[in-house]
Amino acid sequence: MTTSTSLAYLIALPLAGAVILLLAGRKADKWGHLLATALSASSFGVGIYQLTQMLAREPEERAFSQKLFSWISVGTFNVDAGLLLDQLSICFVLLITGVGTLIHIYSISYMSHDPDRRRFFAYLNLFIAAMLLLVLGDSYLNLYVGWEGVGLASYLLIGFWNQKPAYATASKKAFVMNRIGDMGLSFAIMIAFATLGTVSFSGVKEASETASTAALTGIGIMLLVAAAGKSAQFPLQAWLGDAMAGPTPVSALIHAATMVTAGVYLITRSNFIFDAAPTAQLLVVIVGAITLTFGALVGTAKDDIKKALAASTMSQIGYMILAAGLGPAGYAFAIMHLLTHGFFKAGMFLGAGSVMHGMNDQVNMRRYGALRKFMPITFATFGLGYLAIIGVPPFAGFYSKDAIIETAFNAGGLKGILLGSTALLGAAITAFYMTRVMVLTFTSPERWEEDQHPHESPFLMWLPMAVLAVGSVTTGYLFTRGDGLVHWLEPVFGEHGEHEEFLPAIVVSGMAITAVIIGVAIALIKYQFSDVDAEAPENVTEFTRIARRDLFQDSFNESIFMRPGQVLTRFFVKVDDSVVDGTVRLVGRTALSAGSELRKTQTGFARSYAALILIGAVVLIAAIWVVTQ
Amino acid sequence: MLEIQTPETIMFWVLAPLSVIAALGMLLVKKAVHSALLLAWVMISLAIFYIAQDALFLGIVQIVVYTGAVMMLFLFILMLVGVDASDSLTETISGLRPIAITAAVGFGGLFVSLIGRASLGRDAVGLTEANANGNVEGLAAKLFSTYVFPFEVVSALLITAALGAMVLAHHQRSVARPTQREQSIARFRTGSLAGVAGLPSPGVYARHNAVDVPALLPDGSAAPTSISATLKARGDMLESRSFELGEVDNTVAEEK
Amino acid sequence: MNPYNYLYLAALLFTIGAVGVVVRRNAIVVFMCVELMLNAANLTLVTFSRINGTLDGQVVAFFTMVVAACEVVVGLAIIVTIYRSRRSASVDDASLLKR
Amino acid sequence: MNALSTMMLLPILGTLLLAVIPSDQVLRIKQAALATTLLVAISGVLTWFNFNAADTSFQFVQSVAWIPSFGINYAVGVDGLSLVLILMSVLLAPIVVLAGWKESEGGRWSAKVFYMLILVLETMMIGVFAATDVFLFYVIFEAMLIPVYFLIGGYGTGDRAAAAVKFLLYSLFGGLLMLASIIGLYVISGANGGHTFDINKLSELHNYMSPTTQNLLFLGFFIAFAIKAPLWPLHTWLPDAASSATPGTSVLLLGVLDKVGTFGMIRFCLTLFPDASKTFTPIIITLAVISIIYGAFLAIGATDIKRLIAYTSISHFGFITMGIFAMTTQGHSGATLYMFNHGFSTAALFIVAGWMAARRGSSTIADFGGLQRVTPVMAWSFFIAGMSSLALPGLSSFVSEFLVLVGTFTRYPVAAVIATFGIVLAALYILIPVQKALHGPTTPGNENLPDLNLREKIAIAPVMAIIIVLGFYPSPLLNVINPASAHVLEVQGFTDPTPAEGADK
Repeated sequence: MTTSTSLAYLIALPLAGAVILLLAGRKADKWGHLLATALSASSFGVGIYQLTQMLAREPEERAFSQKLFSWISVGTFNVDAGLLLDQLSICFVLLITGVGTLIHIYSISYMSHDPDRRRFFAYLNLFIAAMLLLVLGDSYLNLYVGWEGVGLASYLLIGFWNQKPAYATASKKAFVMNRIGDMGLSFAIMIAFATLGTVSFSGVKEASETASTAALTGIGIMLLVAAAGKSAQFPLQAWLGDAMAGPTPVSALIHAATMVTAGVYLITRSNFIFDAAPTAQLLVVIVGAITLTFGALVGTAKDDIKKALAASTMSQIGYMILAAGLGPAGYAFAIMHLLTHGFFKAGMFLGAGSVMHGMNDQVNMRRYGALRKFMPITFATFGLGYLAIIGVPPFAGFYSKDAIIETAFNAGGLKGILLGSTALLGAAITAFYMTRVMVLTFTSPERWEEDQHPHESPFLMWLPMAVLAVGSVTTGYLFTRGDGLVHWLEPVFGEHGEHEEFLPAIVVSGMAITAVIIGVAIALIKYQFSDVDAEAPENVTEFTRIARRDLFQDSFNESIFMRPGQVLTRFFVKVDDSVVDGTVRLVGRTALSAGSELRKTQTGFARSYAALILIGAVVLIAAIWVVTQ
Repeated sequence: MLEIQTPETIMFWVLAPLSVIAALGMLLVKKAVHSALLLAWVMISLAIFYIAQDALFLGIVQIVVYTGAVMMLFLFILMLVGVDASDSLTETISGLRPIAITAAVGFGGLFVSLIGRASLGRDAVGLTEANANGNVEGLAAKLFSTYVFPFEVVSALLITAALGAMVLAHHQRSVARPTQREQSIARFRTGSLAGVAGLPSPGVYARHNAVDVPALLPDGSAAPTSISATLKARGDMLESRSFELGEVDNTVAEEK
Repeated sequence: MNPYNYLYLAALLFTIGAVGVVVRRNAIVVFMCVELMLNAANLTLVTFSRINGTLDGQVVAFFTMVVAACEVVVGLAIIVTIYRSRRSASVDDASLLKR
Repeated sequence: MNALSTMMLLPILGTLLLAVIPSDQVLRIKQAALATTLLVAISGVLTWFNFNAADTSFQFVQSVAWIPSFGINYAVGVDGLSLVLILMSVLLAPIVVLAGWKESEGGRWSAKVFYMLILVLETMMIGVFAATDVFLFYVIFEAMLIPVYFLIGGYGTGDRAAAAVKFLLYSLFGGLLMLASIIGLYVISGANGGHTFDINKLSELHNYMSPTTQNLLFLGFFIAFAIKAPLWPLHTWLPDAASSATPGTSVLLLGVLDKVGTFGMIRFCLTLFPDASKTFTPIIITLAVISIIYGAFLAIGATDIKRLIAYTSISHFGFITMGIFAMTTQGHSGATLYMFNHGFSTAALFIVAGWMAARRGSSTIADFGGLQRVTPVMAWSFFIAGMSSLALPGLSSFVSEFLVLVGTFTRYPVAAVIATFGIVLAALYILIPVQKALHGPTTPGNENLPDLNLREKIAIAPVMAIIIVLGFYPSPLLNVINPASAHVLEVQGFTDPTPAEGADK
């Protein structure tokens, strides 16, 4: 296997799995899940092989791209079906195939009672293939294919149980909101082609050195819109909560670890654009900051364990976007947080799935409690993920989040202080709501509904959870050892650069840990040491009410987009019927009524017809008479 | 160059007004038969015009075909159909007549004015040369060379028309003709027995060929059923009374 | 005299025929008026034949006569048929066209 | 014998063959029709391989005098543009026959008439794209209405007679305007080098026309094509016709006949009247953008699945028209590719929608529900077709739609930006019926619907294959299209806008 062909294998293997499983139909029910898992694992294997190949080369020569065939070539618009494997994409490849394979394994057991398990695995494989295409594409247009491909897979998986109308709606909502983001990506590509004349990463990078700031700002803002759509960032965040309608492994893989981080990938991949377009970069930071707060606030009020985790995901990606917006100093940290988050959040989602598995698919945390005793492994793995996400040293989240907070403060001036404080506040709130999840689920007294027999999940389910838990514990340290990841990514992001420190690193870490402790403490007081209602209390503060309604995001969308859209649709339908087609029908009716009026001249008397002929002859001859005058 | 001889001029100025008057008369007379006769006059005039214009063959054909055959046919059909004495000349479709007359005056006026204005741009040639071998031969040469295809087509048309006329005029009986027996039974079935013996024969009078005089019923009134409906419709029925004898003189002449 | 006078005559006869078609109700008379119009046309043909010095006009007039004969045959047959069913030869009675 | 003439002759021979088969042998008739269309498709593919893409002049040319006194010839020939459309037409025909195996049932006339009409239509479909004589084009353009009129009016559903008449009147109206323009061209050609209808000679003629003349003649052609295409606000015949016709007829109607409009815009409007095209471009682009958005909104609001597809086509034709009048190579090639792709994605949508309607006995979206669980293969076919319709990357329509957008953006950014909003609306108009018909609980009355049988699977499989393969590998088509569209633009005197690279730095 040469390095060049194996790149295509990365994508082809899971894609083949999806195709085979979908085409084979019921015949594949027996072995479909195994094939899918095997293919995903072999793709991971290819990824590892590529990594070893890469490590064997000099740092400058590690990246390589490969042209498969000419995809679209019209005039000066030339896009090859090309793949690019560099230090950035290999991180994603391994994350996607690694976590993906684990989740495949988990799903074998989790979905074992579902009659459509084969279809589920087909979708999972499809997703892996699309996501790999997204991160391996060597141009914005190739990325776009993967970009919408993961959107499609996400749509299919969210709507996997689409016999429930609410789930079907959720999948549609996700797709449509993603499409708004995709539109941004379209615009970005169009602007890139119109102003720079190319859409490949290398071409744009080269051109961006001489291009106008206006053009780059335009591209940057549009890329941000795209990222916001895919990564559920403000203002396109509303779909993520509903996306939890999908089976829990899906939430773990797509809506926590991989797909939703595609926005971060896009922004970091386009670092050369944002570096040259400060306005766009500022917007990125603002969006990140808003979303991280937004997600955290929403997370505090959710009783549905998956929605709480989804809000947390949104918030954590906000951190990544924030970091990505901080320029060369932040890119690597964004990726680092992305990777660590991939581990701990996937692990926590799988844990949540495990809890649901044991609790008859109950998702309301107010109906949990004391599960620590019944699900020790789940508790342990979930707990490790919990420690990682809130940023307790030395767990993974501490390293990555701390780095982001630090970089945010280092952005300098008022901006730095604002961003840093926001990140700190976010960390505190994160600690609060994650502790709340932990307490409500595992440590508080039990508030089960009747007929609940919680039990530990089978081996195939807890094995992936354990692996991910190990990742949540160790990755942070591994990535930061000797600034490993930062240096690894330097060929992509350019020199990391040393910034003057606004505050000493140790101070920032201290502040972060303090914030976490405060958050945890409040949560403990509120939930561990006081009674929790099994029903969501009604007499809550106005803030809780608003947070429960996702800070009015749906109401906002409904009143700003959906209702006017519906009104507009009805208006157009009416206009088409009564005005446009009405005009046409009016012509028809006029002709008809004119006909029925003129019909009266047709008396049936042959002589009156003869008279008409005579008159016609007179007119004719008069015309000749006049013409020949 | 065509020289028109004085006799032709005289002929034209005599016959043309007459034919116009005849044509107008055709419109104005009440009886269709009279119209037909007037039309025949017009056609004969035209035949004369044709002959005068060196169209000998056409002139003869005009007389033979039109005045001979076609007008005969018209009269024949008139006999068959048009027995309702005379047409009413009052117009039933309101406004039609003034419109028609105005249009016709306009038409004729414009037409005549156009002809007056038009010019071929060269002098009339005359047919002396074309008719050098005789008019009939000249026509024949044209008909059987240049116009042979139209000629054949027209002949086909003629045959088709003849067949068409036969088909149209043919009357398919839908019920069998009643036999004498059936007619007799039907007569008895009617309310009165008056008609049982058959319709009365016309009155028989020594002084008149009696088919147009109705017979008298026993009460002395005329019996309309005794004469042909056609005669009645035409108004050719005579009063029986005029043939009644006066007081019958029963006295025997003395001199005998 | 001018041969064009024949044309004036033909125009007058034609016009009279046209009026006749419109104003007379008896189908047979209408028919006769049509014949009159045809004859007027024939007169122009013959006249033009003479003016032009070729016999083609006469040939066409001949054809016209044949066609007129056909027309009369068929037309009269139609009149007979109509008369048989409606007992009338008035063109106004056959006004079913409007339905 | 000339390849194009052979392709046109084959369906005629098929029609004659059908004529001698007794009408009660329905199966034999269908087999004969299918065999004929397959034969034509094969000869179409062979023609495709014999085509020399690098040559931008007409190929496979044949010219026979037809009405010499008016200089009218039976003249055929193809360039890249028309070849692509002919290939699409001949590939669609057997699919339509096979997919609509039972469509002729319930018609006013027999199955024999139905397939004879289809075959006659196929000849005309090839001819209309192949004609290089403007008069021949016009004759076929109008003559095509006849079989379609009978196909809609005789075999459709619902208010089929009214829909057929509406279709006919609209098209005739446009056709007459075009006829007037063609006569105008003919007259002008007489004054400048001799009467002719030859497209090559006529394309030189614009140099001799006054701007007003050119504008008027252009409008005659353009309105005819805009009705055919259909462009807002001349579109209202399409939903009626498409929803009343049988699915197969609708496929040919939307997939092929409507393409005559956009094809004509390139072949006639642009080639014959370059200056007028430039004059009217802003208006046409505006109309195209309105079509895109308006059609999408109507599709979202549609309650009948067939009408919905018809409305989506209005939106798609807006894209095609926009691409054509953007006057860039990307826009042009994209538009041409779009025509091809739209043919197949709409065909798939309509065929599957037709099957759904035939099984359920209704085409109201609300009558369906949960089909994915009852009839998975059918649901998937619909879904993939829908995804192609919303231009999902990786499926064929994406390539063309994106090319159109990129091509338009370089010259008319505002239009492209507004049109891009159409892709969000596209997601809505496809996903709403998908959600209502395929997802959700299985509604009563749908539990026992049969899934696709083997024949239907065979019919839909090639369409799906084309949709997917061309999404990843459109080069075979683009290689043929590119020289042709570059040629058109070159004749027009347009060059692509150069990127403003390094504008102010």
